[in-house]
Amino acid sequence: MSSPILQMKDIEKHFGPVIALAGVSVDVHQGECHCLLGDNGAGKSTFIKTMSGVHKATKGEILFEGKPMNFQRPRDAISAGIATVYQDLAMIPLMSVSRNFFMGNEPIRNIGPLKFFDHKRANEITMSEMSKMGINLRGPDQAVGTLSGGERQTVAIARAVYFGAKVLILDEPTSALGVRQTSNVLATINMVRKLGVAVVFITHNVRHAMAVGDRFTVLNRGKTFGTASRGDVSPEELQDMMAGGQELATLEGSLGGTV
Amino acid sequence: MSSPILQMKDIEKHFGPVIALAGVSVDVHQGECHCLLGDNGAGKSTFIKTMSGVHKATKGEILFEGKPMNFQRPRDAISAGIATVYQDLAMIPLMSVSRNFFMGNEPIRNIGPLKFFDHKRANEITMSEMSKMGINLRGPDQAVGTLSGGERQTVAIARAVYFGAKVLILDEPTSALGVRQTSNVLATINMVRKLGVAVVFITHNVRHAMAVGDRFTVLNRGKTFGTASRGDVSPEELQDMMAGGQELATLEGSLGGTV
Amino acid sequence: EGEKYILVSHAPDSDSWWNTIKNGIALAGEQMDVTVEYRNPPTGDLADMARIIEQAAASNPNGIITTLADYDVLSGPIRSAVDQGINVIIMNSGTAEQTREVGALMFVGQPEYDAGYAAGLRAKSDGVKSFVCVNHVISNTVVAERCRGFADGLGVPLGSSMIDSGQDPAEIKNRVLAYLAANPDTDAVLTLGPTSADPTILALQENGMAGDIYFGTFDLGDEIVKGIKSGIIKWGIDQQPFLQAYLPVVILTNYDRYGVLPGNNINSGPGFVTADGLELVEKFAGEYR
Amino acid sequence: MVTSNPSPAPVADERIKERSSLRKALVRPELGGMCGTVLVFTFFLLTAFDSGMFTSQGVLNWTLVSAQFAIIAVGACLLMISGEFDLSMGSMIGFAGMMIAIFGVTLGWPIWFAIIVTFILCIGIGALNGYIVIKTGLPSFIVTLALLFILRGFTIFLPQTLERKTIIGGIRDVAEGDWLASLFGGKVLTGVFQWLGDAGVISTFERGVKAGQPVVDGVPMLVVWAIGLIIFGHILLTKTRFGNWIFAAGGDAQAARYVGVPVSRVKILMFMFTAFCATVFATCQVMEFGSAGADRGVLKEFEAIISVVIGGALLTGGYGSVLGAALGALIFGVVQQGLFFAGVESSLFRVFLGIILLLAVVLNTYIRRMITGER
Amino acid sequence: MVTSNPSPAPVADERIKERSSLRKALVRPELGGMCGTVLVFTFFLLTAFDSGMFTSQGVLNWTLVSAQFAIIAVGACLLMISGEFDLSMGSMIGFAGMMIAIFGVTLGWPIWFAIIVTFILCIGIGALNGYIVIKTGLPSFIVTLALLFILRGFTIFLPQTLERKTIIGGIRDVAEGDWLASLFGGKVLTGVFQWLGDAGVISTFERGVKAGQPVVDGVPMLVVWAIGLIIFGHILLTKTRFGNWIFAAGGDAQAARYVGVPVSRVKILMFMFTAFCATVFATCQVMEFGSAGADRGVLKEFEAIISVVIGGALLTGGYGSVLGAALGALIFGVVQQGLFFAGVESSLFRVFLGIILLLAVVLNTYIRRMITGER
Ligand SMILES: Nc1ncnc2c1ncn2[C@@H]1O[C@H](COP(=O)(O)OP(=O)(O)OP(=O)(O)O)[C@@H](O)[C@H]1O
Ligand SMILES: Nc1ncnc2c1ncn2[C@@H]1O[C@H](COP(=O)(O)OP(=O)(O)OP(=O)(O)O)[C@@H](O)[C@H]1O
Ligand SMILES: [Mg+2]
Ligand SMILES: [Mg+2]
Repeated sequence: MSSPILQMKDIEKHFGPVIALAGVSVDVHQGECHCLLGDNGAGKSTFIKTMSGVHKATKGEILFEGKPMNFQRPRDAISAGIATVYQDLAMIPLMSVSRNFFMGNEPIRNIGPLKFFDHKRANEITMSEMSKMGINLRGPDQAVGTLSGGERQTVAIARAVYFGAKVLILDEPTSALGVRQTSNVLATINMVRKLGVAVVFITHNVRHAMAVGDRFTVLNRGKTFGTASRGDVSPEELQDMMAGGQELATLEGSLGGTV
Repeated sequence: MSSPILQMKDIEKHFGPVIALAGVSVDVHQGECHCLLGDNGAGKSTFIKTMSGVHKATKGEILFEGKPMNFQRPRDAISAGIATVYQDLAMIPLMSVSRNFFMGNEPIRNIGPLKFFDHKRANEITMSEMSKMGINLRGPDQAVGTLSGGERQTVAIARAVYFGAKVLILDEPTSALGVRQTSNVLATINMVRKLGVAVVFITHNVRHAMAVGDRFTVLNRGKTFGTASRGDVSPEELQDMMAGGQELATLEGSLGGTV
Repeated sequence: EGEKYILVSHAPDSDSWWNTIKNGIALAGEQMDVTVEYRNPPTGDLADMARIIEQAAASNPNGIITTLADYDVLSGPIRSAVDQGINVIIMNSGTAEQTREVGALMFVGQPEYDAGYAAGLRAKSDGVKSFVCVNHVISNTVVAERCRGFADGLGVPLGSSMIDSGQDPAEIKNRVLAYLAANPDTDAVLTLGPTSADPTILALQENGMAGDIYFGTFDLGDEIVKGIKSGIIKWGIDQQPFLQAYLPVVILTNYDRYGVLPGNNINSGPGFVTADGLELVEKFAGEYR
Repeated sequence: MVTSNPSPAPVADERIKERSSLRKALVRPELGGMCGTVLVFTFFLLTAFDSGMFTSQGVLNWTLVSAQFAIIAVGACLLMISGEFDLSMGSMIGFAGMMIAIFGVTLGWPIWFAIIVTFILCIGIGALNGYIVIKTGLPSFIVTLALLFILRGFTIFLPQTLERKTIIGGIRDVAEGDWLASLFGGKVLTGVFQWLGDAGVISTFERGVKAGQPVVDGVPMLVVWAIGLIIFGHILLTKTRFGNWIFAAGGDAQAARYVGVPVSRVKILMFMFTAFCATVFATCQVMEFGSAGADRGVLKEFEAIISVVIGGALLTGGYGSVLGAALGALIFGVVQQGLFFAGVESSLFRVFLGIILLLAVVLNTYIRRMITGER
Repeated sequence: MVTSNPSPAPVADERIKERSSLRKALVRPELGGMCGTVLVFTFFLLTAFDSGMFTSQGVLNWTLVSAQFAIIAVGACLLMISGEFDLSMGSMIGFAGMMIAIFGVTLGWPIWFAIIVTFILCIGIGALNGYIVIKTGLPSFIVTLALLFILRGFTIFLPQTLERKTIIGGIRDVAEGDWLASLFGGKVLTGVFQWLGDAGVISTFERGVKAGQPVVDGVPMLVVWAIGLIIFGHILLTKTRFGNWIFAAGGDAQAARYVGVPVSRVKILMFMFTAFCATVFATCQVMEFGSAGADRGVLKEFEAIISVVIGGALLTGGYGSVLGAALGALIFGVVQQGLFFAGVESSLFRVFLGIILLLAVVLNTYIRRMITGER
């Protein structure tokens, strides 16, 4: 296996008195889909936010392509080639879909020496990328605040995928998606992985994880249970670990197996 | 079967030029879990918001316990006995967990003729209700804005369940939950249903729907495909309908069956 | 010899007329070798001014010089300063009677209403029958007295002759223009200080009424003096603010040091500045005049 | 389901660092205000100690100014937490005072009646403010701004029409001995102060006609009102159900409506309470000074907002504290009067005011962050 | 993946009602402002038609006032959309004018140099404003409020110390013939107006020294600047990448940072642009009136914000339009001047101003909702 593109070593993150991460190490390789699993509040979102420059780790080291990296802000991570879909989506409700789609990466049209925002192109790309994901938007100038939850999530995913990257981080991308959209996202993950992009995929759904994941890291209360490769671990084991080793409520047998 | 507690007849809802609902009829009975399924943007959230008094239907009639009802605002629906967990959660990030939990329903302690907010009791109840759902909060005075996505969703569900009702509406309650929390929520739905409460449950997960649902209504682009009872429909048929009849992306067989 | 005197005015910050007062006390302080301080309520609120007088009294100076802009509001704090044994001189606005009532030593200045009244009488004798008063601080109760006095002197109702011009020069200019356009038979313009006079001069130049319409103003300033010189302004009422500030400091110092005190109140105005004898006025306008 | 026995308190969490209880006690919204207060007092103790600022008379002076700010800050604070602004507060002060004067002096009504009618009128205007904001969905900024103009206009127009001047005086005379007026204009604890003066704790006048009497002879009702309103506001906000609704309405009106909080009612009531505070301010002022003028209260809405913001509240609503606002009022009052005591050159007064306010706010924000460990 | 051929436009959606293209064209943030404008003009056409308000001179009159508002409204609008406030605008106007006067008159520098130095200084102060807001994380309200006090203080202090007066005049004399000064103080198209006057389209003076000259003899540079800034602001906001960043920074700074928008830079630049607008305002004013006074610009920040809010922008940021703000400035200016033309009783001026502003905003909100079909 190639050397890892992103190494997170012994990351700790404290918020005031709260210890959200108590030393987590993870390697991410090119062309693999690395699933990050764990209970609610385990620290997954906090962990990927230190990857993408939103939080500064309280302790620990980040190596990107072998070199120590110190992301001061998301911009730095983005220009290094890390694209992220956050759990809280990073959408501006009052702005239109296409303005949101291209926020921070606006297409430019030159008129003489002047550079203008190319609205026409932005609109076209937005509509087509969204329909690739299985969402037929009514129009690119609808405000994001009036989209349904799943439509909004799809915009965020389509945006991250479109602008490509060396590392694509997806924090519960499928949580609000319909079946069709979900299968599109999973297919997309599968595709970009094959193109050599490293994908970090957070989910609570074991079946989704098993479908596209190459390696699985389980977090629990700010610590890691370690990383397992596909095939080394059964869905049931994984599910058990994700629940933090605690018992599941039983529901008259009808929910047997994986939730 | 008993007469329906809530009847929605031919509901239409337009937002300016957008037709979000084009005539949807659904009956909800006591003690049943009615699953509302459908693609992203099908109109599920809009539909339940007309049930809970957030939106006024552009057209159509709502009968509650047989009487025509005209909810002007959520307060009316709440006092009629309809509790709702919204997809966008209705939490105030700057307020503490226990203040959010009891928002609108604060427990009162009388000191002489004066009525005070009983913080002690509120805190205790919040902590215990949350731990019943499988979340160990660090403290009841943590601001909701600093909770993880799943923790936040759990607060909203625990709140709706605690304040009980004749009808409990849950809009994608499990989307951000871990396996343990999800199984708790499904178990809770199962339990309240048995207590005679009518549950309206929106989900994109066929397995969750099949686990607790008694009847299934599928929405598609603002219209309904009709209602089926448990046993009359297979998970595969349901999944097909939820995707709006469109093809699913195929993913090297590993995602065969239900997403 | 280290005496400290505090002057409290009722003017909002940056009212340019009071600048002369500041220069007056500064000069007197220098000449008499005493410490002088100037204080004012930033928004011109008289209730705030009362607090400042109380504050001045608490810092225990040798004397306080203050205006008596509203007897009701200010008499209490002034009287308690007097009771505390602080010498008080009333300046600028107030009456002899009120000065006695609050227990102040004397009065230096000229009541606003009287000044306006005198101006009104003068205008009436010049044949003025209607006027517009450009008030740049409409909510200031003291300055409005000038308009009221002028109207009474003329013997016409104040009514809608007073316009609320605001303080922005462009707005003042354009409101004067608008008023004159809507009321073309206005005989006279009265402005209440450089803030409203300067843009009014421009307005009259622009609509061609300069020199044609009867134009009087309170207080002096660079542009006003030029206006008087060029015949646009008939007269400026000079109540000699310099004296209102300078004299009390001198008087208080001498009273404290040697126990001497003039026997009478001093009327520093009204003096009408016209095109005659403008030289010194021109030199020191806005500074000591 | 509605009843449920609270389970035993959850076990200690290994994911929380130990914190001293002192530090825990410090982590509250008022902390910033407290640090600012300490800072400001230290500053003036060092620069203006012998100027008379800390004699009993000097203390009374800045206490009065701070109490004035506090009265309107309490109203502005609760309104701001509920997510709205009231720019018409200053005009309301002028208007209320003028109405009392017109009713009591021009129309000659008994003063208690004039005061009561004015309160009803002004609280009604506050309700109207709120009603318009709720019904039209317009930002309160623009609605109350219109009211600012309208009320100030009437405050100029009415006395001008009725009495031909913009000041109406003589209220003290008609208020003499009125039971309600004494609630706003009198002093309390005069006996205690006389005793303190005799005992030499408070300095007495040394010369003049009042020689021998204590310099400060009682606590003005203004201060009593300020303290009363602060306590009321604080309890309302933190200890009652309604307080929770105020936070909710300001934090996210939509979310609050979803769970059944009567947001419109809360907001309208807060507008009314703000009007009430403004009227209290005006009544105290009129009773103390005996006259009402068209210039009263100009820009006071700003000063109220400044106090509230210094006290740590969020302009966007949903966060803040009445005690913080009260401390903000104290800081603002002390800085303003302290600069006079320190004898700052009058044209530089504002420069210093601005710099000290900025420093106070910056420092208290940093200290709060340090202690609470935010970012 | 970065490149991808746009697929053909999606098929028509059955879930959208047909709308006439007129109606679609109407649905824009400026709509409110347009309705308000029509309303206000109708009102004054009916009430003040024969008062001279619509003669060429009258038109120039309210155009000038509106242009003034527009210049500062453009700056305030962009800043507000980017999520911040600048309360120091008014003080900045006073300060900038005073600096030009001090440099040009007191220090005797060539006036073009004085203007350039003043612009650099003021834009620097704007940057400082922004820097403090970003670095401390304090609300811009409190930071710029401190600057409001500080700048006003210097505007009083400096001329007082240097010249012992607070109005410095004589700028017109030193500016005579200066190339840069004429960019701010002159008039353009004078030839056209002379021709129009001769042709009788524009009336000529009938009495006074100017008899025979056309009443309006050119378009003042103030108006040119206003139009220029409006066009610049509008294009910047709607047609450029940077404009998207402004919306993003104000809509949700955190979300914008997540996707790599340089929020701090955007906000600081907007503070600088606001300072630039204030300085343009001040320079035009100084050149027109020939003097700088310590009281210039008082409360102008308020008037700028009023215009922006009338124009439909959200106080909380993230939504608004420069054209709307410009229409807001027009409405505000026309109402103000129109009331004078209509000869409203002056003490009632503020009452009418308030009522008409409120009506204009309420009505335009309703019309916008009706047409766009919100709620
Ligand atoms: N800004 C903050 N201040 C204090 N505590 C925080 C903050 N952000 C997160 N936390 C805490 O850190 C823990 C980890 O949160 P995080 O969002 O990383 O969880 P997660 O694994 O993503 O959970 P979920 O699956 O529910 O999204 C949570 O318990 C949360 O309460
Ligand atoms: N306020 C609004 N204005 C305009 N369009 C709206 C508004 N609210 C919802 N819509 C549109 O109505 C449609 C239905 O939205 P809704 O939120 O009900 O979908 P949903 O079925 O809940 O989808 P999801 O599963 O993604 O949550 C969407 O296409 C959405 O864009
Ligand atoms: Mg998370
Ligand atoms: Mg939904």
